[in-house]
Amino acid sequence: MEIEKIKSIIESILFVSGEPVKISRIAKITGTEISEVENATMVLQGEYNTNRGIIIIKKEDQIQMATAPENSEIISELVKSEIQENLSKAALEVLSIIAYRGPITRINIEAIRGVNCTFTLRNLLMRGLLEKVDNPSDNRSYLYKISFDFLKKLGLDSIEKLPDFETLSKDTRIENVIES
Amino acid sequence: MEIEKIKSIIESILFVSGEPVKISRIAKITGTEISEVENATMVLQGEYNTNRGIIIIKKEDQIQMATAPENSEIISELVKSEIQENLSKAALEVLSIIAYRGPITRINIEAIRGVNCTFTLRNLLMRGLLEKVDNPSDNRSYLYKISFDFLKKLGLDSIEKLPDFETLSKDTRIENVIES
Amino acid sequence: MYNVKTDKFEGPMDLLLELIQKEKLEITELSLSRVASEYLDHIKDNQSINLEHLADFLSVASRLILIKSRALLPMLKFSEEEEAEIKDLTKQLEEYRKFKEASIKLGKIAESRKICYSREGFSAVKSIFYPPEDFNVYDFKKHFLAILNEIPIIEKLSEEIVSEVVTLEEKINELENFLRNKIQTSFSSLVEKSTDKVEVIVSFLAMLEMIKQRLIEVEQTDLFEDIKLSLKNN
Repeated sequence: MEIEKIKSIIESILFVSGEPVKISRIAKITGTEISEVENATMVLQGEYNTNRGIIIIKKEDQIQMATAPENSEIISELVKSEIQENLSKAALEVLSIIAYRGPITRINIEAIRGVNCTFTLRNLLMRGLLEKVDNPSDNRSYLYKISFDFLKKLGLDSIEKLPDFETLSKDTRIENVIES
Repeated sequence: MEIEKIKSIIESILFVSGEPVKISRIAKITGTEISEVENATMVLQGEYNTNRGIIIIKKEDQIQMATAPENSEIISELVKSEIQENLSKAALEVLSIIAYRGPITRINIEAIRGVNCTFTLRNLLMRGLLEKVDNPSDNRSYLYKISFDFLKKLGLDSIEKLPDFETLSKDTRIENVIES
Repeated sequence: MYNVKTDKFEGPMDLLLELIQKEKLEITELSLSRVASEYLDHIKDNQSINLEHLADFLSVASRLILIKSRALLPMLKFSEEEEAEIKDLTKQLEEYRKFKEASIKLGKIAESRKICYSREGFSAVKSIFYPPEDFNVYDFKKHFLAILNEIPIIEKLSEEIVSEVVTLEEKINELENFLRNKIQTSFSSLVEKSTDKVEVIVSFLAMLEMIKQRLIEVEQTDLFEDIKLSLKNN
């Protein structure tokens, strides 16, 4: 395989995984020699070493992509704004669905709202308002529920204490749109 | 701020957030002008457009980093993505009308297709291939536009890369009205 | 006759386009008049048109009838509104053709599976408990109620359409019975009881169908005069 192609694949793999990846694993995935991957990594590291916002870290036989340390302050600003911004309308809707219908899968939240909510769920998890638990009936998906901390903050000792929980959580309009 | 520095910050922000980020938000975090960020983004997009493993997708006032479409096969095996349902004929028709003519109302989509599109729209929204925004000229209706996930699904870094974008995005009927 | 199953069509435009392209015709008023009867045959024969789409198919049918009758009777004068409807149909079909073709191209691109993958957002960032200020349990209730009210009532919608739309078959039977009773009747008394446009259209289609099957005879003494129907003597 050409070195340019190997470099490109290394970039893609490091980008999506975000974690340290073994060079031997990349060699296996691309069907090339470890030495070729080593070589491409070295070239790539050199390219990423010139005032870039992303760096490639190598530790023993593993490599990883990370943000450049000189931008760490900006990144904490980004994270802060992500968490401190007012909750969007979408976020409030998703929260209330999870409150009355949780634990619930993402697919079912989306069926109820009629809109995809990947980004919203991620934001709410980051703010610690939700918890994600394994779905016992499908190991590829998760169930979402209101976090213990958030319940405590709201002064609820259980979610059933929400106003009109009994009737609202059993509303038939929802049964019509979700997969049971 | 120097353009090299802005470029570096954009890279860091896009890498960390993973999701589409508003250019205005980057400008705010970095304390620079929107036009400066726009400019740096353009340069960066050009740099990432040369057989790299990462690309920068731009749609309206947002940008997102993603893996290059050429590496799709290898990366699809690494990320455990949900089973990709194929797009039905109806879905493709609605998507193409929105891609070329969006932002567009449901009524205007139906005026082209001659058939009710409520459920197709809902399905596409749930799958995250469309976005729904308030219609500034009519608060009872929405405008639909394609999403970053749609561009990613087709491996495009901007909507203008769609086949025949120049000709199809123009509504000749509207132009005729203006001319006459 | 060329047989197409209507259920494979996405809508009236799709069916119309296929009929025209099968005949290798350009999209013009003349072409539309040439495929009008075939279009009517399809929606008549096909019981599998999605009920929620039937009204859409019939609305195009009514415009095709206008076009067809003008092709047959060139001296017919149309109102401005009717002229516009005819023109709109050719334009709409032309517009639909462009997007139909584009959608096929998009489908091919999607099939080639050159997908870009993004990272999970903020995957490396630990969550921090940051609850919203001035938020209480009643906000949950308020937003949940708003969502419940936005859920579309899918089943109810299709049930309503089922009860509203009368099939062509039913209408033909009704017309036949009506004629037997009255021997001679006119189109206006037939549609007198109709409550909406769709029903009038169906009646008209049914009438055309019966003429074709030589079940009835029609007579129109003058333009815009009522159409007189009578059972044919066998």
